[in-house]
Amino acid sequence: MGNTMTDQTQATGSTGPVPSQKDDSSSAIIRVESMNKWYGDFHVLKDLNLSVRQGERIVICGPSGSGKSTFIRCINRLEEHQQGKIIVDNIELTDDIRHIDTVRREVGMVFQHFNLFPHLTVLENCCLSPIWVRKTPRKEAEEAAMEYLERVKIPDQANKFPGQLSGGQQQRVAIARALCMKPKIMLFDEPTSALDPEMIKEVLDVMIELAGSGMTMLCVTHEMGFAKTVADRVIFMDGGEIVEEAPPHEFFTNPQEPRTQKFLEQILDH
Amino acid sequence: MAEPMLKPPKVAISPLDWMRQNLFSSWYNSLLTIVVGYMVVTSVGPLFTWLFFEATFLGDEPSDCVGTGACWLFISQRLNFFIYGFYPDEFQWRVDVMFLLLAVCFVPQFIERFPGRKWFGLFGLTGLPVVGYFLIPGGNFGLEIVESSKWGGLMLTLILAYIGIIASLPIGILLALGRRSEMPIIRGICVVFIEVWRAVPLITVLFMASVMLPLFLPDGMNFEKLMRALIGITLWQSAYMAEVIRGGLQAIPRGQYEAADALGLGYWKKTGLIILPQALKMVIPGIVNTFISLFKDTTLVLIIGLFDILGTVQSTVTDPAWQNVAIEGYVFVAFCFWVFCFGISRYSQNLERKLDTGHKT
Amino acid sequence: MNNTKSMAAGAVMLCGVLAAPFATAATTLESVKEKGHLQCGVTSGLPGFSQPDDKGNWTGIDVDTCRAVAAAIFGDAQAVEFTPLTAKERFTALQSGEIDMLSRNTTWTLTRDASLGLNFTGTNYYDGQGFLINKDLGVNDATELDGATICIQAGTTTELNLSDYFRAKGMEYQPIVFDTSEQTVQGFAAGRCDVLTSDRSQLAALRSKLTDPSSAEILPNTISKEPLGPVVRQGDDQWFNIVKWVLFAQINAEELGITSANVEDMLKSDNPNVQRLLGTDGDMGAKLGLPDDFGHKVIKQVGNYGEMYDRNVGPDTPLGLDRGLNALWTEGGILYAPPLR
Amino acid sequence: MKKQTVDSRPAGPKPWYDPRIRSLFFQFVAIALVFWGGWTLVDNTLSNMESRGISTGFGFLNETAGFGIIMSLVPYDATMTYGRTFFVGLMNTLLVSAMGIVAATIIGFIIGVARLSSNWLVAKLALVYIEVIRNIPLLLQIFFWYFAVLGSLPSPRQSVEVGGSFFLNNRGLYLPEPITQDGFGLVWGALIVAIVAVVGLRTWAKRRQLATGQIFPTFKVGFAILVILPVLAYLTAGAPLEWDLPALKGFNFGGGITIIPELAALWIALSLYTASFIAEIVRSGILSVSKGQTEAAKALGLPNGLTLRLVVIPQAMRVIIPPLTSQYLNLAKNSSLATAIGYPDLVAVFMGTTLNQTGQAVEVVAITMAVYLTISLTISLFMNIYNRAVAIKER
Repeated sequence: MGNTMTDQTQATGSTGPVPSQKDDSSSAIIRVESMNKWYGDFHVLKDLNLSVRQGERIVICGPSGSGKSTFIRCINRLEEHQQGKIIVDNIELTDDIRHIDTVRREVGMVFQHFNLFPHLTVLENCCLSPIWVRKTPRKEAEEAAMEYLERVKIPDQANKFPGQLSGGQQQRVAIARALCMKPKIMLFDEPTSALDPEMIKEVLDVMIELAGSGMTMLCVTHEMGFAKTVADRVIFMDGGEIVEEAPPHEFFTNPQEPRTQKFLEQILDH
Repeated sequence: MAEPMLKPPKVAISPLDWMRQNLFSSWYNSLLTIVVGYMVVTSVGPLFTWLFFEATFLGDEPSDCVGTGACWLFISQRLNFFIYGFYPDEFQWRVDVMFLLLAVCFVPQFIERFPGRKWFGLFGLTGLPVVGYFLIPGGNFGLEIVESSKWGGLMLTLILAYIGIIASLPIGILLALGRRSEMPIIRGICVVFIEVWRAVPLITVLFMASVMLPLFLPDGMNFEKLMRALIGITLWQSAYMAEVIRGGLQAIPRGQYEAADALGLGYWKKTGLIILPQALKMVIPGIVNTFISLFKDTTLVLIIGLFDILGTVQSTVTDPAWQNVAIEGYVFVAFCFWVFCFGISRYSQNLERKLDTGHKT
Repeated sequence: MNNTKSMAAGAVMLCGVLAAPFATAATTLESVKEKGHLQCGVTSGLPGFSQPDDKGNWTGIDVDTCRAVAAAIFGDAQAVEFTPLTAKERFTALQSGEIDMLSRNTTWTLTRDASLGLNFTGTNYYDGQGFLINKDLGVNDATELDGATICIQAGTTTELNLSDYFRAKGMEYQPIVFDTSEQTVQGFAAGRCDVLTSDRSQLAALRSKLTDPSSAEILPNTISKEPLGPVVRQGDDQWFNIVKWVLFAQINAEELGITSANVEDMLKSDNPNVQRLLGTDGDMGAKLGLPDDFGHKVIKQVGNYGEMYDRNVGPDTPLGLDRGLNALWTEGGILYAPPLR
Repeated sequence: MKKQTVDSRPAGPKPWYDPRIRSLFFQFVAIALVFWGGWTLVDNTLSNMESRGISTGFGFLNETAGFGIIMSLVPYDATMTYGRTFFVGLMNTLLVSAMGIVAATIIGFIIGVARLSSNWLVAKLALVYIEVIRNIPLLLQIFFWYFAVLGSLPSPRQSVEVGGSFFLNNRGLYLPEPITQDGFGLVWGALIVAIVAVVGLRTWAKRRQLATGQIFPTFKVGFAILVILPVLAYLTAGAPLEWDLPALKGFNFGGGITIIPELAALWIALSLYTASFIAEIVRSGILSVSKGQTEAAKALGLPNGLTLRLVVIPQAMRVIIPPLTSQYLNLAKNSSLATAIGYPDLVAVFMGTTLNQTGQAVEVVAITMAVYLTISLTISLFMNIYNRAVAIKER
């Protein structure tokens, strides 16, 4: 109920459009300004502000239920926010379908449960979007896809079906699939948490390699080692708020907030 | 999956042990076995005697039926009528061709390792109706026209069920998508459509289609009787089809929708490339089951005066030339339906089992 | 996000099924000519009236009535397609325009004429309702039928007559109502009922379907008047006239002694009545919207009323029905056709 | 709601790119199309009916019907109206549906359980039953039970007779009809008292079990009360019940209760056919309760009977109810096949004879369809209520 109510107030009370091309901080590829989101009456994201520069690598962590996944999913509009602004690559995410389509083309996403399409082969999974969304010729798309598959080190599995691969392999395919759209930004939603320990490394290797190539990355993960090696910034979220935001060495060695300290104790202790 | 290195030891079970375990495990089981066994023996014996041992299989005339058993002559003498209805003898090859093509398309589906059986099936769903459209009624390519009023028997039964399923599939898909739409009015329209058709008996639908449809349509617009029955059957069936497909749509995990969204696929591409292929594959058993029930329900067209296989038999069992052949006629029709339905249902059960395991790995 | 499009498209398709382009209304004659054949509603199987053989060729007096109309319009008695109808379906089928005329041993009554939007064009068989009874019961008269179980066919005047008759006589009965005459016979043969009631002509036909026809007999009582005839929709007088006068032409032909055998010779007849009927004189056909020689075509291909009768239900057929009421008025019957002039 | 509307929310796009507005637009189009389609149909129908001179309206329901109906649960004769024939047909449809649902449920549960029997012969026989019956068209089975079985029954004069009060012949099954005399009210009263007593007993027994742990044989005692009290009342009132025995009068039997062959054939065919589906539903429902549940119950020391009653059946019922509902709906709809063998149900009487005598197809068919829609919705409603009750108990 609450949701529809807000939708309505929003639709009717909508005032002046925000110019999408106005860029006072043009270096920021993602800008989130006082963004709020509710599930019904439940306030999941509280007044978030974040600015990500081109090529920046950000790791988001926090206890479960802190809203980090929801936050990252707002950035390509898998979830709708109700207040504030999200501007991705100079395009504001509004109800405008064209904007959403454009943003999704520029933003790749990797899910916790891979979400590969089980009825398509690995190669078909990778080519699907380039062919149907980017309108790339099939042959070109396949060649590009093979390149990315090589980059994630599974070119030999191209003609298998996702069900025939191990979890780690599947996740690498998912990364390749996202890369095939040549996105400017990659979102990772706990990419390793559904994997067996021995498979986590192969996925992280790929992600580290990707980070080295200068890709803008937003990564929700509990892999603190990864955060330490790769991240430019670590963001700690709790209760729908950004509690702390710091470069990794500062974050791990000298956390400011008590909540962060407690979290780090729990996660690093065992 | 690796083969187990050692086969488990075979435990030899003597028939006596088997009986002790499965028939006489306790006193009431023993009693049950004896009572039920007695009933089976006393009823199966006479049944088989009537069906086979004392039945008449050979001969040309009613008077050749002399035994106390069934008179299968009646069936063999009228077989042509039961299969083709009034379809003229000289053109029956056309129907035979269709029967053959049907078998070519669908028999491989039962054989696991048949090469390219998917394509045969696909042709059966798309190309075959087109071939049939030209072949059965004629009128093109120098084929003589055979009016639909002359179609009948098994052939008509198959046509009704087959066209009914194929035509209801796309409508059912649209209705199912509509029922899962986020737009309340469109969802409402689809729900009402589906629920109304599902609530109404097929007889009333057929009756409406057969005699009232022209009343609803503008002057001058009319279809022949068979076509009208098909329209009625299709609309009725599409409501059931929609519910089957909706089940498949609901079974697709949310992640699939999200992944497609994240790749920037629009609604139609998402639906057409990702969701439907998976959903439809999942509901093939369900579709096959609706086919079976539609196949059985086509017998109802006899009530509106079409001669399906039951209709042809029903209209000849009163033939005074043959003495009391009603039971033979019914047994024959029952056998025809049983063979079809049982075979197909076995196929769908197989498929269900296979899809089941496919999901777990 | 553009799933909106999809749904709308779906809705459009569904509606498209319901509302398609429309043709304009035409007179029945025009639409029949355009189709190239006459669509005629008949019973799904009643020997002598309309019955298909196992090749789908229809025969019977009702069938011939349709063929005569087709012969009049097209000059071809074969230009007819038959729609087998149950008693329940017949009026709706005619009202809805599925068939052009109904020739299905249908009784002419006031209600049907007045409130169904239909017109009876005449009588091609004068009948009356009777009873078929198993000989074993030893009943000789309908008044002995108190408490009997009676098989009837659904949606017929028979159902109403039966109720009237038993009420008038203060007797009770139990009606078993079947959809088709075949099922009615099957029910009677299986012993479900003591009596089968229907029009007397049908009783003869139905009795011939019994395994042992001699086990049943028709009671002498006739409890109703059943003028059976072709029916057309109201509101198209031209069509009404055509169907009406084709039958009259056949009756007149019998009266004038014109048969399918001698019709070519009769063309040379000096009798003005014969000349008008066969179209050698006058423009009787044109007045109806038919070719002037329509009478000639009808008699040539279908025959006069007497031939039609003898061929289908007459004494030499399995039905073996005498002309009785259906004889010409000149021969003691009540068949009396208005003059063609 | 704690949202302020003053700040900068996502900006509104151009209307045709806003999915909400798009959705509204398409919904509007859809509803317009439906109305247009519906209106075209109605318009066509009305103008067609007018141009063909077909009378319209529901006035015909008050006209005299003038035909007989063999079986009626409400008083009916030929002098009554068409509206009455509707009611007669409706009652007959409801009767055969209700009888069918009861019988199909009982047979279906028995066969479904038999299918899982440890007795090989019984399990296989149940399997054969299911596979044969459900793969043969219902209409054919109705024909079989009617024409084929009817033909082998004796005529009224050679009836099969049991004790001079039960007769079976090709006109039906004749049973004695109980006729209550003065004073039978006492028996009814006793029955009500007994029911109240049993309910009270059950509550008491449950409370006692909760308090002391003792289990009272509620079922046996309750059953005894239900039988003994009314019988005592019956005897004290001086046996105020007489039986109207059927007897051969003229052609047929008169008196008593008659089950006509049409009803019997339809009932048998519907029950057996639907039962084969219900059996499969019951079987898969029972199998759906995981083995772990049974093992857990056994590990807790519950005997077989209690395991079944307290653990397996409650869980299986949740799986069974939804498909069972749709089988009930199918049965109700399939009862319309009555028209093929002359059982006077709604379709046969109202959409058959009445439609034919009045010629008002549109009205009659509309009423008939509305009735089936109502029946369907009602059955779904009750089953949903039951389903919810079962589901809540589980949580």
